[in-house]
Amino acid sequence: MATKIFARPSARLKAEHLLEMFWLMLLSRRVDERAWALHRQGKIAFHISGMGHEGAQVGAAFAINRGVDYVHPYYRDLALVLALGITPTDFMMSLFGKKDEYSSKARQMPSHFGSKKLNIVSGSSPVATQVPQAAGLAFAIKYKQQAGLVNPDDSTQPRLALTCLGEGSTSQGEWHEGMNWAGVHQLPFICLVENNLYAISVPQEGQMAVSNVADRAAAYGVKGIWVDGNDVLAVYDAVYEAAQRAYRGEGPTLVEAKTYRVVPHSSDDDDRSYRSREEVEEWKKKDPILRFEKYLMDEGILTPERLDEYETRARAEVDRAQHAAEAAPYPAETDALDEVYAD
Amino acid sequence: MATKIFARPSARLKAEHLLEMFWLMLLSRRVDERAWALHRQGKIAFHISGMGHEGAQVGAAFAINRGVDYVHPYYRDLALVLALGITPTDFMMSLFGKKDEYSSKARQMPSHFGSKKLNIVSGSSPVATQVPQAAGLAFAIKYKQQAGLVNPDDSTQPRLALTCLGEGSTSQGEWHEGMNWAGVHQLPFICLVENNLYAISVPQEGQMAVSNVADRAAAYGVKGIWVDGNDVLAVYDAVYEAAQRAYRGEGPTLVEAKTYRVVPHSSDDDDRSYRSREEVEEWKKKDPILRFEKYLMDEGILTPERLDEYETRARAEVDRAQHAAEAAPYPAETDALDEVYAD
Amino acid sequence: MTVLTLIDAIKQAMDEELERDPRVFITGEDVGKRGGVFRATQGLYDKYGGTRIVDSPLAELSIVATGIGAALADLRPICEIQFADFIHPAFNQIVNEAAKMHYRSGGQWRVPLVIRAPYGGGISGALYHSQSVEAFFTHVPGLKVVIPSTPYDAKGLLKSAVRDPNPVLYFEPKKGYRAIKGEVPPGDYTVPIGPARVAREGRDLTAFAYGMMAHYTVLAAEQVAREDGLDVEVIDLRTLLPVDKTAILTSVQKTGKALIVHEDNLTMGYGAEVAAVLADDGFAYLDAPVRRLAGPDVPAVPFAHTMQEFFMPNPDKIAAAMRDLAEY
Amino acid sequence: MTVLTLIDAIKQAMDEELERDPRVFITGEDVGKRGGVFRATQGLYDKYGGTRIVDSPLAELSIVATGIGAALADLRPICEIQFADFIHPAFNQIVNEAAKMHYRSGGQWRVPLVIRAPYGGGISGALYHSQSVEAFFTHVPGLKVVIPSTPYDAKGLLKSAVRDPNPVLYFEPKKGYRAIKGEVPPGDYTVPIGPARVAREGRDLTAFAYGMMAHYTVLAAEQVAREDGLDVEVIDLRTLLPVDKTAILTSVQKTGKALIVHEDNLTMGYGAEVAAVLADDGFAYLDAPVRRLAGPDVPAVPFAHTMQEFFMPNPDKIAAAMRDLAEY
Ligand SMILES: Cc1ncc(C[n+]2csc(CCOP(=O)(O)OP(=O)(O)O)c2C)c(N)n1
Ligand SMILES: Cc1ncc(C[n+]2csc(CCOP(=O)(O)OP(=O)(O)O)c2C)c(N)n1
Ligand SMILES: [Mg+2]
Ligand SMILES: [Mg+2]
Repeated sequence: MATKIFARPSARLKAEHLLEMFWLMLLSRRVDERAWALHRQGKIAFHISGMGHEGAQVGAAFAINRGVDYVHPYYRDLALVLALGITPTDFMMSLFGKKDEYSSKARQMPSHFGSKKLNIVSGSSPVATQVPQAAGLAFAIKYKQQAGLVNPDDSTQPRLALTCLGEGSTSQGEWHEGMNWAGVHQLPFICLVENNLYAISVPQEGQMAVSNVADRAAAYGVKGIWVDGNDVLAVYDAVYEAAQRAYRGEGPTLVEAKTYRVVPHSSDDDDRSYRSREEVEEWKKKDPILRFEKYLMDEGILTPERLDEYETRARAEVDRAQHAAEAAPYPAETDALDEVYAD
Repeated sequence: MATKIFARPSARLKAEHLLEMFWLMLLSRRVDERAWALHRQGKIAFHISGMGHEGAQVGAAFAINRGVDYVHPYYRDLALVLALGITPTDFMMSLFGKKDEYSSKARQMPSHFGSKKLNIVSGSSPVATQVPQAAGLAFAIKYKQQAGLVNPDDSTQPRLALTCLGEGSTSQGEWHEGMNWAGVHQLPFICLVENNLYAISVPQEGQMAVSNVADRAAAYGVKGIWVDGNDVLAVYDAVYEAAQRAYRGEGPTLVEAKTYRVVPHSSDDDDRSYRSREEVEEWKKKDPILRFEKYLMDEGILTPERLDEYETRARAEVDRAQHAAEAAPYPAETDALDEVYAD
Repeated sequence: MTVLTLIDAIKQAMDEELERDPRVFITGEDVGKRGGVFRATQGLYDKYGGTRIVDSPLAELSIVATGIGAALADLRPICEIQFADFIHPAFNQIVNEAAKMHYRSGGQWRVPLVIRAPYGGGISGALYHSQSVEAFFTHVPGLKVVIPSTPYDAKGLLKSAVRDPNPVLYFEPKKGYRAIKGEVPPGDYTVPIGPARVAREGRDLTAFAYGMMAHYTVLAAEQVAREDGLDVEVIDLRTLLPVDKTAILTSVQKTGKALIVHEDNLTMGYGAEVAAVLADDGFAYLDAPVRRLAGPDVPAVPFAHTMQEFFMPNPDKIAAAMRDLAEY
Repeated sequence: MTVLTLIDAIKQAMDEELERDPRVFITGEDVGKRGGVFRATQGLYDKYGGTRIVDSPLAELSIVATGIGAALADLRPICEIQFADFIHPAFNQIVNEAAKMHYRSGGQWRVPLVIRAPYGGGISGALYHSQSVEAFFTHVPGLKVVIPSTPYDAKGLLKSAVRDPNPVLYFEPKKGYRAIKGEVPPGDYTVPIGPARVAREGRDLTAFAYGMMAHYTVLAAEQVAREDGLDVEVIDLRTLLPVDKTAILTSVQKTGKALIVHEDNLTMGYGAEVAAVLADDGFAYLDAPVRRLAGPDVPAVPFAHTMQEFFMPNPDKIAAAMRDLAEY
């Protein structure tokens, strides 16, 4: 039931887009590495990483109408949100828990992304809760079109809702109900499952008795597809097709991007008790950034000089972001009392 | 992925078993009709009916080790529990809410079946909650076998857990999580979905974007099968196969029995707003009792005389049950305070 | 003014809000052609069509969650939970999600969501069609919890709820759906969420209640006025969260005695908070113990009429508690 | 006697119960090879194997529900919820199912189930890794709710919970996991579920607390004894449901003043029930308002350390509240 796609929308991407995608993957990686370093230095309390997932995330981001379509991401989506317009400084502010932090005014742990301006819905920690909410966002899109409140072709308006989660989180009833709602109403909805084979320590077999999460889509009348999540262009292709289906009113898609988390679950985790070093090293060889780099080099799109330039720029941006965040003030104690209710 | 079965274990059923099955279906129908009558007479507050489902239920009951295997039924399972050993008097006591009522001491509404003695787990009203609990019962069976606490071949012990629910209730996250647990652990578990096309007023299309609930089983690594639920022997066959798989340790099965509720959802419902009289009349022609009756007559197993005898006996049993229940005392007011905690 | 039942006032509020604002829609189980199992949405499907009156799958968490999503997208969902007893599967979405979204996003996102649910006992609904669930949600900052006891308030509060930028739980005393009648002006008016209502002025003691129990408490107050010459002030709390401390304290400052009535079970029921407010800020006003008359601490209302009777407070039991407290 | 941390006492209790009764098993997320995210089950997988230490799918309602099923089948499941903040998806199974099963079956079926969950703030866990959730469940007859504050009690109460024929929620103050140490006898003993513990005797006022706040309250009591000569009685409630009314009333009969401390937010927190008990049955003993020191009414503990600090009660704040009340 899950199918691989063979048409390649990404063949139409211009060199500048490919380079921008590469840049964002690289930038995300460097921001992420810095966060781990800051944690080791005892400067921050917590980091949860997107390392290894950058290809899946940037591929998906570029396939939708970035900053306009609704995105309801999860904690691992650093590269995704950077691709949507969150800045390294934004992220660093959340690592340090500084006043006026962009997502939550430093109320949430880092990596609980959210920006009204960019139509990124604020996430929580309980996994999978975003899925039925995203179905609701997609329902609202369809509702507004049917009720004549928006023009279905107006691309300044959200025309789909994309939500992301890990394979383990599909065990939740929340996921079932969200997928089902999307299927019943054939909503403009994309569920991107970033399957990295583990939910903290529990391997995929402990979560489900099927090989592909994508195979679960059929149960909902949702189109299901799985792709190599370390191939940014394959993910782009799959999500692009899904987005076009959504825009055309043809219904929801589940895209499973098979990837790997090359680091522990979070800065609180130690993955040595539950997976071998060999396994991790094997997967590091499949790194989506290295792979894309090689592709772009082979195609003559990326040059060693430009790569150096990107690295220098990334380091500068990360430094600047860290310094800005470190210099920023903490929230006042009583800021805790604000915004309990909207008025 | 859902398959029809062609082997017919029921071909091996002896005439006496077939007659017992028929008798129980008929008895259930007569008890059920009396309940509707008592409601019309204003003698009872509520009735929820199993009419139309008798074939699916009795077929399933006879396919397992009745009174020994765990059964976690739902409110529509009157014929099922009668086949497991609940008596018409038991049921009448619950309609009238009398002291020492068998399932709950008159704390629950009628049709919230339960009997420790018969390994029928007490049910609640929130739908689908029984499914993950039944997975837990099945888990316990496997656990005890693995831990050497019971002998897997000991048929005086429960060797599977059967749970039932309507097609609409599969929309619940509870169902998803229960099915998933059964799949992950390949438990001795059977989920019987009594698909009567409606959840109160909402037709199947409003619950799911698939044609068969059985098609959803594949998402869990659970075997899925659908059968004509008005054909008692077809249901028997399907559940029998599922039970044998469970006993052999080969894992869980979802059996979808396609049937129809020929009466309103409950005594509080009026189904005229949401379905046509023609549709109901069409389905009444497919009545599982009429159909089985014809089969048994054609086979020479049932005779008109014996049918009369059954009818007479059913009427007598129902009368006796009603009178016993009417004559029984109500609970004391302060019985409400008992058994909040076990000790 | 027309005299309407509680449920008709609720329906009228929804009808007028649907008419007023195309962003308002209703979802829930059987709300469409069936018009809801209590008929609260009867006729609305015919009037507004399937786009706006949407039968949901049988799945409460997704009813609330898709409501949250739609609210985030600036629609105005009214989600019906068929019985309050079935709100539990949606607990995570209500408590962890709807209630915290505004705060957790630093004020960026808002959830203008209404969740309606019939609650309460006395209708032979037994353990799972009689529950009172308000206490759970009154512990959750970010939510508003509203319970009307008169048709006038029902309409006005529901309109306020629909227009509120926050998630509002609107619980309806189902025993009163047809039993409680009252005057309701046609057309638009609102009753603000927040302030309690003095349902009856009095000097001897204050009785706090809400929902069906507010109705009964007024009856009991009239009874003890007639029979015992007792002058009881009845405060219909109406909004349970935020807590109207001012109303609670003002009344007891006058009367010196407080009785709290709810059909929910006693321990950690809403009466606990009212009593705690009085035991602290109202301590100086009190000249008697703060009494709670509530359902017993058993899992829920039993089916058999004898036990149901035993469980439920009623005007006689309330009157007895009033007399008892007055004698202190 | 050995000195153990709170979490090691918890682990020891589980280890001994697994050893004692082959029906005891543990399930939850990452409880197996990983030994739990807080390491409460570390080593148990190696010792007892995958049949008895079972990694669950990432799905709390099914963790509890399969636990209920297994308990019905006479096993003794210990279900771990990774953080109390994630218990909400299981609310329906806990409140509608586990709590009501015995009652609804007229006493036929029982659910000997333990649900363990780390709770509470002060560990930079922010809105979703800091919640206190006990208040919700203390409103639910049929459940028992236990919160230890010392390693001795942690072990003894957990053993009682495993042997109890009812569903027991056992909440663990995670900030105290390694911070709280104390003597724990090796081998078998139990601490009964029900009675509160006098953690410190005193005459001037009574402070009620549980979990990490019981620990802090004792520290605060020692501080005001040293600095102000105030003699505070500290009651560690330990069992929140059933409510130990006797302990509450007995102490306040002696001291006349009550302060209740919890980190959960104020409104409808557990302190409300303690205050309500005192405002009624303890009214005659009170010579001052019943004070509650609690988290503010905001959705949960914020991340930034400034706001976290502001949210959490601590020994200084508790001492200040004690002084303030003593002066009344
Ligand atoms: C409801 C809930 N339960 C438990 C957790 C704790 N937790 C955080 S992430 C995680 C594993 C998630 O695995 P997966 O969905 O595969 O995503 P991944 O982290 O691998 O990307 C767990 C158990 C949580 N956040 N929410
Ligand atoms: C959680 C929950 N939500 C709502 C209800 C109210 N309700 C009772 S039965 C029912 C429909 C069930 O439909 P289905 O699962 O198809 O079973 P059927 O009654 O058709 O046999 C509903 C909505 C309930 N009992 N539990
Ligand atoms: Mg994963
Ligand atoms: Mg049905």
